[in-house]
Amino acid sequence: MVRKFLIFILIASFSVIFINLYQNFKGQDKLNDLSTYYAENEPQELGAQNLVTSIVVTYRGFDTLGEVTILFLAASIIGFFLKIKESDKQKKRDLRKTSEILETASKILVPLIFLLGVYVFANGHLTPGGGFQGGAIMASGMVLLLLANPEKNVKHSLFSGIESISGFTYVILGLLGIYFAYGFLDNRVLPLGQFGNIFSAGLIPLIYTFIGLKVGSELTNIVGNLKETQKETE
Amino acid sequence: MVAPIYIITIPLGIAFLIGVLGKSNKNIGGMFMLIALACMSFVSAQWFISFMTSTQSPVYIYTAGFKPPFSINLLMGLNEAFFTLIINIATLLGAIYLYNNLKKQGTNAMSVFLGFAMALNVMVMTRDIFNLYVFLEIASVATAGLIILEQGLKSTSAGFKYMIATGIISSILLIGIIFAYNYSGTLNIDGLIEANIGILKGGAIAIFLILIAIVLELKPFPANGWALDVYQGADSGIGAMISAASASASLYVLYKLFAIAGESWYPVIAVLGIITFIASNLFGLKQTNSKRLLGYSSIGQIGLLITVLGLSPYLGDKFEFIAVTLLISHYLAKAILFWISGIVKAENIKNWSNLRKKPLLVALFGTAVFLLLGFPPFPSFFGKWELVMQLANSGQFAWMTAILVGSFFEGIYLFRWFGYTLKLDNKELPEYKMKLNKIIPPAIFGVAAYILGYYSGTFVDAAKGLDYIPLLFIAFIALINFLPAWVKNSISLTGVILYIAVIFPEFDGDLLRQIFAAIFLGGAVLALFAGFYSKGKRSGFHVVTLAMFAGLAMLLKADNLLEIFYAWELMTIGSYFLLIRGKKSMPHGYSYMMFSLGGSYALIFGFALAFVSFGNLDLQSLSGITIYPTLAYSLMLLGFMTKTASFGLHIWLPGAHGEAVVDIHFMASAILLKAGVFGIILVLLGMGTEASYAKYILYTLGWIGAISALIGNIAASFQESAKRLLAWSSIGQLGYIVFGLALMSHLGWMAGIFYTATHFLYKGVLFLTIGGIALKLGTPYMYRMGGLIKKMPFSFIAVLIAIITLSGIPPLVGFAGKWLFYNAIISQGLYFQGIVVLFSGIVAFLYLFRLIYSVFLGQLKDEHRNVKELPLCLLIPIYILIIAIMIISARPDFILKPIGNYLLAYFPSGALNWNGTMASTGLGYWDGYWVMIIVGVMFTLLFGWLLILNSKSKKVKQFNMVYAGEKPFRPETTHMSYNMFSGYNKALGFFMMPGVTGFWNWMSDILHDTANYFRRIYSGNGQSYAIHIIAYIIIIYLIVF
Amino acid sequence: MDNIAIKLLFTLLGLFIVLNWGLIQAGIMNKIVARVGKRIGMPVYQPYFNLIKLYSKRTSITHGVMFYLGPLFRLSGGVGMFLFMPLIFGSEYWSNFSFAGDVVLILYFQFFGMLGMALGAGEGGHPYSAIGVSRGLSQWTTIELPLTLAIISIAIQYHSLSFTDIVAAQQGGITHWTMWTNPLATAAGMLAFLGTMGHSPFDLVKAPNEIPIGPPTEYHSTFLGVLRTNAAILHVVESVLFMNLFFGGATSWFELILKTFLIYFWSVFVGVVFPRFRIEQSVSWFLKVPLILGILAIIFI
Amino acid sequence: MEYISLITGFIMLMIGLWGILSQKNIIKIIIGFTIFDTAINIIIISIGYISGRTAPILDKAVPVKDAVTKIVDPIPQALVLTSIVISLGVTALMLAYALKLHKYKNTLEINKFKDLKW
Amino acid sequence: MAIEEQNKKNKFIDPDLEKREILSPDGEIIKIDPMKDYFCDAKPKVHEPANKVIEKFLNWSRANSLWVLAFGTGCGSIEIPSLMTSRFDANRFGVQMRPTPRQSSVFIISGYLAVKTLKRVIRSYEQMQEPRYVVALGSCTVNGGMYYDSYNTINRLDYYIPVDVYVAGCMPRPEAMLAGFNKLKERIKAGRAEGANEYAEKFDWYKANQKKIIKDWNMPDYNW
Repeated sequence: MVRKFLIFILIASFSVIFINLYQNFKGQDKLNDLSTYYAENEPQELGAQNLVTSIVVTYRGFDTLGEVTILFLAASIIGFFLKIKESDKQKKRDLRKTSEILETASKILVPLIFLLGVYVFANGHLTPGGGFQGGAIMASGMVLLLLANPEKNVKHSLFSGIESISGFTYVILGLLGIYFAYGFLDNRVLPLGQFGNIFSAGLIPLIYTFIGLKVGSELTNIVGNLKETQKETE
Repeated sequence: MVAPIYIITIPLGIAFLIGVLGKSNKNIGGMFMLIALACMSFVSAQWFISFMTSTQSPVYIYTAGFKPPFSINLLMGLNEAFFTLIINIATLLGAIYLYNNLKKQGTNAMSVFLGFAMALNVMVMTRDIFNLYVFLEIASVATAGLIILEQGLKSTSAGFKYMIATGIISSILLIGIIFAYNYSGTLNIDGLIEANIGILKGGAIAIFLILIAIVLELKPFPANGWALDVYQGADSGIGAMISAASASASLYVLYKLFAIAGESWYPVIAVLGIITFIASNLFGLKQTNSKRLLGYSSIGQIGLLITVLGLSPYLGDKFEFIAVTLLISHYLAKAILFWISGIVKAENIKNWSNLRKKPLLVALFGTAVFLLLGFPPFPSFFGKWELVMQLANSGQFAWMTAILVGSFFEGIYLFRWFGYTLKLDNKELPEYKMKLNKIIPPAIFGVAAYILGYYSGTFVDAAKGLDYIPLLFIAFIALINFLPAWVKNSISLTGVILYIAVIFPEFDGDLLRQIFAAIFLGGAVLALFAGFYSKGKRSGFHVVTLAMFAGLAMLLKADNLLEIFYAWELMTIGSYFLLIRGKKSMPHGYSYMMFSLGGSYALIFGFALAFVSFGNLDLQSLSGITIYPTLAYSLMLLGFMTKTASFGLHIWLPGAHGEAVVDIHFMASAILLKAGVFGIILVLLGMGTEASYAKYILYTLGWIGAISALIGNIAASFQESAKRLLAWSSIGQLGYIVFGLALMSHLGWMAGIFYTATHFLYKGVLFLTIGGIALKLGTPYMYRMGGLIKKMPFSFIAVLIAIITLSGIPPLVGFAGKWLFYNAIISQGLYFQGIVVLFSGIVAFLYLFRLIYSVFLGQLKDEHRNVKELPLCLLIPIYILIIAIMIISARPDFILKPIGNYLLAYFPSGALNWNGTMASTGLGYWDGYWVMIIVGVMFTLLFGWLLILNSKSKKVKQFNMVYAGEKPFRPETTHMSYNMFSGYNKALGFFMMPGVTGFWNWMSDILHDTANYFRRIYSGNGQSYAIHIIAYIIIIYLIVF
Repeated sequence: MDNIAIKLLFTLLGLFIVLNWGLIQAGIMNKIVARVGKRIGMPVYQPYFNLIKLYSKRTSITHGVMFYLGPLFRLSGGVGMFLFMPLIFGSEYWSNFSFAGDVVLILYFQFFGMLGMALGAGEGGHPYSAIGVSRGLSQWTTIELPLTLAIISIAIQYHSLSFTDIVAAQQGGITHWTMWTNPLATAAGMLAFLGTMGHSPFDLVKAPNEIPIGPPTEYHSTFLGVLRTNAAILHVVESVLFMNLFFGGATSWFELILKTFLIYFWSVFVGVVFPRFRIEQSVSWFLKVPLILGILAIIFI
Repeated sequence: MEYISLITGFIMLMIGLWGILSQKNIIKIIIGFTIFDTAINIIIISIGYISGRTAPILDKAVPVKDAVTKIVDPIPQALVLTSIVISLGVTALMLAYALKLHKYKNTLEINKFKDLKW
Repeated sequence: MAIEEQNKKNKFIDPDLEKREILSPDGEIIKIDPMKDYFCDAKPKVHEPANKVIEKFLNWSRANSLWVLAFGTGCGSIEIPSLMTSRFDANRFGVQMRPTPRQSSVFIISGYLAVKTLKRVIRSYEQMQEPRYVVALGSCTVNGGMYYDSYNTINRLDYYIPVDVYVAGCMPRPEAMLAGFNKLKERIKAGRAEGANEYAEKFDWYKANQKKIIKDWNMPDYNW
């Protein structure tokens, strides 16, 4: 109890920082110079309809590379961290039988979900969405599959392969920017195309596709690992 | 040149790519990983070299082809090149080291390792603050993954604590970043610097949050429990990476972000750093787990570096040099230590004696320890020196003190550890293998430490005059360590003699240095000659011996304070290794090192004050120190007195010397102690007598000398071990010398210097003979010896002459010293100290008689019936010294006259007058030549008479003596030696109460208890660590704002 | 060279006188002690008998070289002290070889004989010898202390360490003696003298019935004779040392004999009256009264 | 609007912190972390918000010419995406840790994992 | 084997005089034979008196300097201290007590002599330097006195060591002792007190006698 009280005091005094921050915070009424520049020049420079996407993939593409790396590292770490013996993998767990509704629904929904995922990352430069979101949607489809068929194992080698190849391609695409455009991760390797068109904004859709694949497979791998590790015997 | 962007893309691409390889092709994956890391190192190296050698200007890398602030840019300048280089080399070697572990976990782990390396590089190079956050997170996640490379409960719980801590820290950073963006409208670091948001309250808070987060990444005390657990729980290869690579990157990040923060943050950071430095080194004192101890040390060192960063305004243009040398030392040493700890696989530091099974590891360990503590010839030596000098220059004495105190704490546990490693029993410890991939990385770093040590010396002006030839020679001897002892001995002897031929002419006209050179280098020749007695390899002996003598020679050659300090520390290293070679000398070697370390910190403090007063480092700057002169001179004297083992600082000597074998004992006692005398002479010459403070210092010094003499001699009388007896006697003799010097008069100095020379002669004889006998008989205890006169007549004669000289009995030369003392004391008016000194001179008879009687006279023990005379290689040096004694005894004016003339330059009044061979002062007179003749003639005549009278004497055997009508039982029970001066002990035994030892033990206990009490905040609960972090932020916040 | 030869002759003559005076003095002292005990006591010439007897013993044994040389060292110590000691003030021939050194030389030359004796006794292999030596040395360290203080006090007083100067400064009547001009130093010195003579209460070194006469336990026949010869010389020379330091020296043989007799008598007198100290008692005692007197002597000079 | 969301963010942050610091169960601590991260995301978003404006997508609703006056700051939105992904990765890793820790000691009490201390 | 052991059992064994082996610091085994290694192994020699005139002078001094070994062997030793008191004052005859046989010339056997004491007496006597004299007190030393049939005392001292003067009585008074000393002085001056030489001449005879009565002869034959 004393401990909790002390923690309470601690957090209360921590709020002093936030109170100070809040008091000194003023909402913006116009865009700052940086975002103004993006708002004004992005359509000509990059040609992506979604400003956020253009920032994410190109202007701050290096961050995104980092993001991807983080997910990749997390997946890799979980991969070897939760690795279990092959013999354990084949073991059956004593699980409740999946409900029929779920089984049936998954058969219908999973393709749709995949389609949605593809749509989301393919249209990342036009509409809200992008590789991460799309990838997550696809991974959720996989989760649904796993829920419906809990006995099945994720095929890690397949997903790792997809993940690796997409990651590698992403880096290669980035490097292309050095040689064929103005810098690492520059999307203007390909022609910018028609603003608002699906094949526009240079490399962005391509990059987002690979990111989507990569994120989807990574998340699937993670979920699969988390699931399988339950089988591990002491 | 390869563009810097490839430092990032190559590892990233390969990290992604090797995922494809899957489980089957682990070796290929490993190759790819190593190639990637090698490429990264190559790229950084090429940039670094081009920055160093040409006027290459920094290169910006613009991602996406836009200029900042619109896109993220990276910078490759000299700093970045340096940091990425050290990070990449560390990760490359770390990967080699961890190769098997990584392979076991598959390509995934290799990808993580590459990601880790890449993230650190970006952290260094990026100029975008949000990008920094992202890659910091990558580094954290990768670290969290690497921690569990060796899976187990410990590593997993440590990793989880790490994740909690870094989770909170990075969130704080993110809040800071986003508010910084809010106020500045940019995420570019250069933009932020320009925006100067610190003037706004909110902006200041944002900066605070950013900085505190980076500081927290650097594990400040007390919010660093998680880091310690990580160091302890993770594989030591990972520990090396975190300590060497991550810390370097984080430090650079802090340095980079400092520009945003502005000057007002310097003191805050410095305070945080120094608290960490002192506290974690203090807490390390009670630690017994090796990896956790390394963790404490790592954190402490990083604390020091943070302090240096915070103190950069005071360091001027030396800042970079200091920071780089200290960083590189920490980097090399910690990597080596962690790597070694992974090889030896001993959790408890007491089990590290296992290291001795592989001498290379011991050498590396020693290198790392001395590297960490700033001993020459390593870069940290120059770094610490410049740090102290610059701080003193800016008047920051409190900072100086704090840094030195923290370093001292570090020395305490490192040397304890090192002592355990060198001395504890290792028979029952498990065998282990030294795999090639595990030994190459630390070996490379070990070599690098020496090379960089030389290299960093070239950046220091004062170190330009350093003579590296002896060091090269030592390195050569180290390389041929595998040869038998006599070969190395011959080579070393040749080397020393050649060096004498080179160096001796340099001292032409400087009698003082000539005398000391004769003692140091002549002693070296004799000691090495005596070394021929030893059989086998004597691994490492010649290296450390020569290091000590090189230090001594450099001490004489030194032209400025830095060179003195360099030589002093070099000698300390050598002598430490020599002293710790004895059988049971672990605690003594340890306390020797502690006093030496404390002493050298006192010295450097004093030197700094001298430097500040004078503005340069010449030897002249020792005279007329104007800033805290009393303190400066006292500290310098204190520092030098740790070597002369004066009262209060003497407790290391009896044990250390008592355990040393014959030639080491000779070197340590007869030669090494004189280095302290030389130092005191230098200081006193500088101080002079005029200044008002000089009187008090000299008065105190005089009493210290007198009490040392008394305590040393009385204690010597109560020793049972012959070697300890001689050791205490050395304390007493050095007490005379110190007292003589403290008189600060012509006669006093003559006595002091004369004593220095003669002490070398007669003590040399005693150490070599008694040491040789103790070695031969296998025991130093006098009550186990006895009756050896019949077996070792030559040794007996040598010892007899030596003790007659030592006790100052005419006609031998020891009397000259006593006579000078009388005259000096009376003419100088220091009666009471003088009386104490003279009294102790008389007390010397007690132990001298005991020595010669118990060893040579009395009853011969059964087991020594077949003992032979000492080997020639000992007898020849002994008799060389004896001949020297006899020559000086016959014509003391040969040596006294030049000393007197030399000292006239310093003490023009009150000289000793010479009339032929007759010396006279205002008080008395003495003619050593005539005394010798008179006594000699008389003795011969009486001897003849006695021969005539006693011609009929019948020689009898051992037990043919009066024994109250009985026969003696056995030699053991008939030899009266144990507790010989029991009556004296009853009367004056209270002098032997271990008061000084008790005082130091008390100090040490207090220190350790404090450490033990406060380190309990590291409760092991990850949540508590989170609370520490939050509380830390709040407290710093409340203090700053 | 002629000078040296004459000096040598005078020195030998002096040695002869001193030896005889030492023997006779010992006899007289024995007589006095006996009379104190209401005995008739040994004849005055008994020391001569003893000496002749010892030299005329038919056998002797030796334990080794150092045992053999021990008495020689001892005698050299005594004779050496005699040689470096000026006997008669103002006489060049009776000042022996005192040009070679001053008070300090004498002070340290005392140890020459002691050390040799101790070593010889040590080689005898008898534990009692070693015990005796250890006692003797222990006691000697503290005896030296007040003596040193007294000498330093005198040296400060007369600004000299030379005997000639010290004695010269005391000439001109009894009031010029150090005894009157520096009574504290004299007191300290004379207390130390008790110890140097080795009479009771400071005779535990030779404690005859406990450790059969201590260091010389194994010495006999000629060896003991040499030691006795030395004792005779040494007692006189020690008395002369104190006479020169504190009691104005001597200008004639008569004065020397009178003064040395009185000085020696002081130790015998104390010895007859007081019982024996244990060694730690005597060590402590010397570090109390005489030491304090010595310190006062330096402070109040 | 941005003030409200900012305050909400701060309060959520405090709640998350409470969860991290006071809950003994590791899963609850991880939940605390997710709340904590979400709170930060809210804060980031509210920083970039400009009242009365719309999302930075230059479709028909926001013509390119009027973009400057019609859209909110896109940068925080881009940042928040990164931040979300990072916290996702971290959370996944933490969960994996929790699983492993549970395996070792069959408990999720954080104060049971005190093997390393002092 | 059994016989040997039996013999060993019956024989008195002095462990200090047994042969033994000792390990030296070098690891070498050293054989020690205490009798040989610790003690001399030479018979005493006869020392002829010097030239008559000189010997007369020397004897005169010897007679006047009688140093007595203070070794109380029997009940008579209680008389010796009173000898030195002011009433009797043996000092005036040049008689002094010495604590060590090395320096003494007169050995007073003060009364009955147990066999055990005899061993010590022989040792001490042999350690005295020549010329040496023996004064035997009381009837016990003459013929055993009241202990003539004791199992453990000797009857006649001069079977074992040469005696110069017997002082009869049981016990003799100090006056008698003084008379004995004067008698001894006369003998010495007359050059008749050559007990040491007599002992050397008839050494074998003395030794045989000694060994006869001392059953546990656990000491060297010659004690110098």
